[in-house]
Amino acid sequence: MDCFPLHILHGIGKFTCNTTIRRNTMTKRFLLAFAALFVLVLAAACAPVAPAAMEEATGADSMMGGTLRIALPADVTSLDLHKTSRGDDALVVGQWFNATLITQNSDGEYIPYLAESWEFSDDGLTWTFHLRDDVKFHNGDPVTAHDFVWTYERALDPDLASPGTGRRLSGMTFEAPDDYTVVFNFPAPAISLLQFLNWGYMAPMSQRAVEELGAEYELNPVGTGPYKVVEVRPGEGVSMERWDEYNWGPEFFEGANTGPYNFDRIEFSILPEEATRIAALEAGDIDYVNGISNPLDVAILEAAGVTVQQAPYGQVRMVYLQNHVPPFDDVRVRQALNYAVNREEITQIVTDGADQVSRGPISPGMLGYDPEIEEQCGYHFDLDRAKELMQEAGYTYGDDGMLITPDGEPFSLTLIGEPVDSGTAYMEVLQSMWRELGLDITLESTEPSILYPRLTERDYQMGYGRRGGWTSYDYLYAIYHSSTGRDLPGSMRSAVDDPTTDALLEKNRAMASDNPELQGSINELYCHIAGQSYSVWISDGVFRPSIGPRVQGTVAGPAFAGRPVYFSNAYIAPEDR
Amino acid sequence: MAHLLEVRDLVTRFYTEDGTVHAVNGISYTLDEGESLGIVGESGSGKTVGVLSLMGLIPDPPGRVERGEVFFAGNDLLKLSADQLRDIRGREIAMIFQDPMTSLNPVLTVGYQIAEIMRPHLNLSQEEIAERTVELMELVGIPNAASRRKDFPHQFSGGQRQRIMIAMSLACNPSVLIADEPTTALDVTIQAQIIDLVKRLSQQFGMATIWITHDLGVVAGLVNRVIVMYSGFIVESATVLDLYKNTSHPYTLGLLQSLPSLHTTIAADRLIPIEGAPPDLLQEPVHCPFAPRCQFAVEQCWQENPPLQRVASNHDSACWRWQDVRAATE
Amino acid sequence: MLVYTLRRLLLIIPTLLGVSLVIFAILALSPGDPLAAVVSEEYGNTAEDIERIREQLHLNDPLHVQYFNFLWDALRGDLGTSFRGGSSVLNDILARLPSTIQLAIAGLIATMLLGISAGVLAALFRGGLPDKLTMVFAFVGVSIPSVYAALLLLLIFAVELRWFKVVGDEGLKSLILPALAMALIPAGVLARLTRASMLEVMEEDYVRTARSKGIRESLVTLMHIFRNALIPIVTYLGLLAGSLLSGQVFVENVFGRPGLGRFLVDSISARDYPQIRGGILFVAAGYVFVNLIVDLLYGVIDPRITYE
Amino acid sequence: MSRTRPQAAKGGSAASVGAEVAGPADDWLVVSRSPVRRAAARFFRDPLAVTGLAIMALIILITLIAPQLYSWDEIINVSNATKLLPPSAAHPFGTDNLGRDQLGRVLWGGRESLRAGYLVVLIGLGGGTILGLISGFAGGWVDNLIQRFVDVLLAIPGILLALSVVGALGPGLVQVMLAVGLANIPDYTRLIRGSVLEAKENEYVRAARVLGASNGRIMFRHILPNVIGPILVYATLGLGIAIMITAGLSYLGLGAQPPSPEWGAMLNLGREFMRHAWWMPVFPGLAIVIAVLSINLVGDGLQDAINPKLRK
Repeated sequence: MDCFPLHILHGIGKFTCNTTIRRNTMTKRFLLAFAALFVLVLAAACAPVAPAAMEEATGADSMMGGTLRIALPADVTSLDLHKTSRGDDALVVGQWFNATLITQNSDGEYIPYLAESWEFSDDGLTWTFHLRDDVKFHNGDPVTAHDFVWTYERALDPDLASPGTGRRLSGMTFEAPDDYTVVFNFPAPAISLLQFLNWGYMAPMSQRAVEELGAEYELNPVGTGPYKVVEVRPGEGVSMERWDEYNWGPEFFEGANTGPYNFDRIEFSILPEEATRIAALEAGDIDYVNGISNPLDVAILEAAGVTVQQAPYGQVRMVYLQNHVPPFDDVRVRQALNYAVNREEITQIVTDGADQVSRGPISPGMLGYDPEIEEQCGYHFDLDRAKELMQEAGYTYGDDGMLITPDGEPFSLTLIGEPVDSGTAYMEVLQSMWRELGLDITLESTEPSILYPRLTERDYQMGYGRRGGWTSYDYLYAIYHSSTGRDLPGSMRSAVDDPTTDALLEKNRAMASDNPELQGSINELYCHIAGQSYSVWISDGVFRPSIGPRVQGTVAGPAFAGRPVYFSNAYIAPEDR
Repeated sequence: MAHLLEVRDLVTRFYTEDGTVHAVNGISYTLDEGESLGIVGESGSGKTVGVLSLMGLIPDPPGRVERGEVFFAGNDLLKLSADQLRDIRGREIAMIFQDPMTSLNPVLTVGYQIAEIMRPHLNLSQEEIAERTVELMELVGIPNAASRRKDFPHQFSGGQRQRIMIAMSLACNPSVLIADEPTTALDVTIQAQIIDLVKRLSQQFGMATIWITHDLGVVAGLVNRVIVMYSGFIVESATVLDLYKNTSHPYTLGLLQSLPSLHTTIAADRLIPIEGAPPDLLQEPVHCPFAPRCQFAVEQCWQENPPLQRVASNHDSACWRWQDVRAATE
Repeated sequence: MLVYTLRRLLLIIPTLLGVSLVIFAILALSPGDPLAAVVSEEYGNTAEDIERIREQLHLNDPLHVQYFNFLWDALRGDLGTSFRGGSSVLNDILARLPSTIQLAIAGLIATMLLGISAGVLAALFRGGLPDKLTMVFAFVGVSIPSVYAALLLLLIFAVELRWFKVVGDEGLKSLILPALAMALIPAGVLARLTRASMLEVMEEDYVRTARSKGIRESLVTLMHIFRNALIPIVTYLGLLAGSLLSGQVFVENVFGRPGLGRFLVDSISARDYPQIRGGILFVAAGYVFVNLIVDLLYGVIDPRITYE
Repeated sequence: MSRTRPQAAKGGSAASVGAEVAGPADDWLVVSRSPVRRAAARFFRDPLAVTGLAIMALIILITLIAPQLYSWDEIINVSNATKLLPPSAAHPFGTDNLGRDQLGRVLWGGRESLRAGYLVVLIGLGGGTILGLISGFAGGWVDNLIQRFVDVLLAIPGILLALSVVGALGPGLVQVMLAVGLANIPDYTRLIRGSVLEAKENEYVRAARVLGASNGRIMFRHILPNVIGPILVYATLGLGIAIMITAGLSYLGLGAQPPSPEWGAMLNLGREFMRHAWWMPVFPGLAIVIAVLSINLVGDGLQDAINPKLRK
């Protein structure tokens, strides 16, 4: 495995790349040499797999064939793009059977996919996309601008009550001036939202298929991606078949295959128990798992020939505070909580140091991360400072070293959270660390159906959460902007109502990704929010896509682009099929 | 001539959590072909255990036949293998049990239960077995036997069930029929019918019978000879007439006195129950087991358990004071 | 018997009515808003969005209106559509039914094979080695949570020995490990139950009668002891069969089987009301139905039981 | 004259040979006391049952003194330095993934697990006894109503009950056990109803009725003492099952809240580490096995003592 931690343009952050070449030592050696040369020459990009070289080595024809078997952790809620927004489904609907207007390459840059080019109006309110004219749905119909407009208007249809897509498009209108031009009109500048067009749920849908199939559409969805759905078995899995007419693949990396993929079929199996997913990878019954949470399992998998990529993934682990109610209406208390967390120790205990420490609102796996500004404005463990802040805020210490509130009561708080992916362990360590500060924490680590109502009803003081998929600085808008409201349901709000914060968030939203002032503006936002200490930021969860030994030629992608692994050139060697 | 069945010094004990139960303590008796023998005693006297022992039907654990010999047709039943003994059970020696309510399997048809006894013992085809089943049921007086063959025990009255038991026991034409209080659980009116049926059929088939009962009155007209058991011992053995006339054991005397008789005119108030509790079988018998309840008991009775001794021809008694007893009855 | 069956079938109606009422009451009394798990929190929702969805999902209707709508739809075979994916709840359930029933039957068979044979052996050799082994098996079986049992079976037989695939359809073969994992606890209970029941029957007079006939001991055991010992065994298996329909979430999770247990837990976790209502109603119907079958079976096993 | 006269035979102790058991007398005290005493005598003669009782007592004792051996701070304090250490003299049961001593946690955990187990049994037994008695005794429409209610309870998956109780009362072991206890009521109701129906037919109940005893008196003085035996046995088994259920509920994030070292929660946590640190699942698992085993031995002993027919 060849990994090149690299620092990328405009502070996107570091990520690891790897290639998964096994068994063919000739190819491996060749690739190592090639990669070394490439690094020397370009010095700024991750070594791409040289698919051309591999094709020479193994022959193009022999790369076609075989079945890629993928394990999913949860049932697919729906394959109708507008009826779900769950992250697990995104892998199924986004990467494999749909194509989006634009996507991101291995450098995190926006590149054409179904749209050949695009431009923003000067006021940032109008986006225009020029489409390819050779794209077809799986049912053979050509894809035109009208399909996009119809699709997005469907998502906005109040009768459909689309949980994810519809809400993201809220307030927008769409036009199709001609067959191959789509225009988005925004109510307010929101250029930072461009990333969401890389999200699988923003793919076009076939009006004819949706209308003809009705309720049956979910079981026979029609997309434009490299694979078409042939069977949906609720609760059990999904089968896909290669779409041979697919030739509009994006250039994810140099030398990326833009034609049909190599695997004949993709079989998704639903395996809710992580231990089973690991056992299946280990036994060779599954070729790909999207993430492994326990770092100790990596050794087991590697011993079985599985390649485990480890990269931060914008899986922000943080504690949400109710900023508008005591004791968190006092910024000193909030800051004290942040100072009292020893982030190096906590990631070491829980993840053997695999999770990246995150000292402020933007974490290492996120678009817009800048290590220098984190060092400058982020929080470093300082228990004395934390105690001082508490005392400045009017708290005192009792004989037992525990805090007493200004009212003379023992200071105790409840921290609630979901017991998934080491969540309980994080909460237990936090409890122990805040005890050092003199704070008595009661934990409630519980089932989502119990947790969510308490979160939405604000029936808690502090909530531990881990969000995947917040891969851009823009997530700050969703949790710290005053319009996100104090009184709306939705689990992880911080109830912030601050004009300065609002202004900074709006300003960032209006800036294009190629605006040279963007990073500076993001940094300003970072320091402001960190100073306000609206939440306790802890770490950025490591995401461990794991690829079984049968699969060769995969390329690591930047996790925040929604594709931790590029499969466009991947194949299964004939002898392994 | 050799006896059909000869029991010698049979000892059976039960090993329970409370201690060893001395159920049968060395009994010996014989049965000749065609003879009918009565074994009389109260509950716990060992009369049933005695016959179950020779059939190999004592549940082990907790019970065990400790000692003794049981000769049947020249073989010692106690030394036979399980298979050999099984071949004799049902075919040569058949048994009718006390309670027809519980002795038939509630979930199997009566036809099946009658047929079941023939399958291992008689070399008959399925049809022949079915035919014979109906014949047997008719023989014991079950109306509509052909159709009722498929009925279950609970669909029959108590008396009918006992008839079915009888049909079952006759199925293989055994040479010995053991009837273990076949009428105690039945209504008085039915009792006579059943007794009559068994008597008639056993004579008809030429079977030797052993009647087990606690009721001396029942056996009076049925058997040639009576054995009286108490606390696992045979205390008296005689012909029926002799037993009544020359009672030589105080326990037998007690049994007779507690008996309302149709033939005599003893008034109800003259019935004399046997006083005291039944014996404690957990005690190793060292003295006469009846001594605690015995009006005749003397010092010797507390020192020594009297052996069964000949008191007249064909009359044995196990009492030191049999002469006094005999004198008292006259 | 026909009348009885019909009457029992009619009794399903009040039971299911009761179940539906209790579900509605529970859901209504549970604090919080079912929308919490439905709407995603990543991007802002306006108050109007929320209100619109609430209206859309009929959550603003008075409770009794919701209840009667649900009943009326259910009567017409429509269990509603999922809050989350918009899929038909009935289809969701039917899609998982074959796998659920397969696993339940396989689990029952494994339970019976293990539990009854161990129990019978223990009773026949009471106090002996088989008896002691059965007791140990029963205790250990009862003390191993089924999640562990399932994982251990998977690691030993699928990962180490490679006798089975961890995932992938192998026909009936792929039922073996999940069935064993499911059977471990109930088989322990069943073994003890069988033993006790057999020992009780062994004391019965009719067993002595059977022995007195000179038939083979195996026949005595089978026809006279075992047949009569069946009633409590069948009662237990009936209760078990009912719970197997919905209570196998651990085994389903570990073996990645699409079952109703997981479906229910998932929908409860997500507060997907239509799925919860429909799923529980369906499971309850299945449970009542299994109970009816068990009651009818009693009559087959024990002719003394009559259906007036 | 010093001769050992045999005592009157001890009750029906020779019953297994065919002697008849004396019919119960009218006064229930007389009826129940003597069998209870005899059952107790039988129980204490059973070495397995006594062993079970001794182990149970020992477990309860140890959990009671656990706070003297380990402070609560030791139970919850995490440390990277002691993470995942195998068993050693310093940590006889090893340490867990957050570096906490497992022996201390297992000892403390027993408190919660056992308390939860007793709670489940008490609720199930209490509710079930009352419903079962009424149902079996009253018969008719009351019986029908209760039985339908029991059907409904049985048909609703326990997990939904657990979730709703926790949803209403907040998460915690006690809340969940309350739900599990509720879910257990049908089992006890059925069991008790069956026994009551049987006991109702007994001569002494008829006799009591003829003598004009009130329903309540008959129910609690004549029937209850005669049906309580099998129920107690079932209850001891239920105690073991309840402890097992906590493990299953922890799997779903219900039940004991961290950092509580409840056995089920520990066992569930250990699942993630079973391939890396065997001592994490094994020790709480062993604790459960031993507790369940001892309870079951007591249950078996009770069963044998009450119903000597089934004795080995």
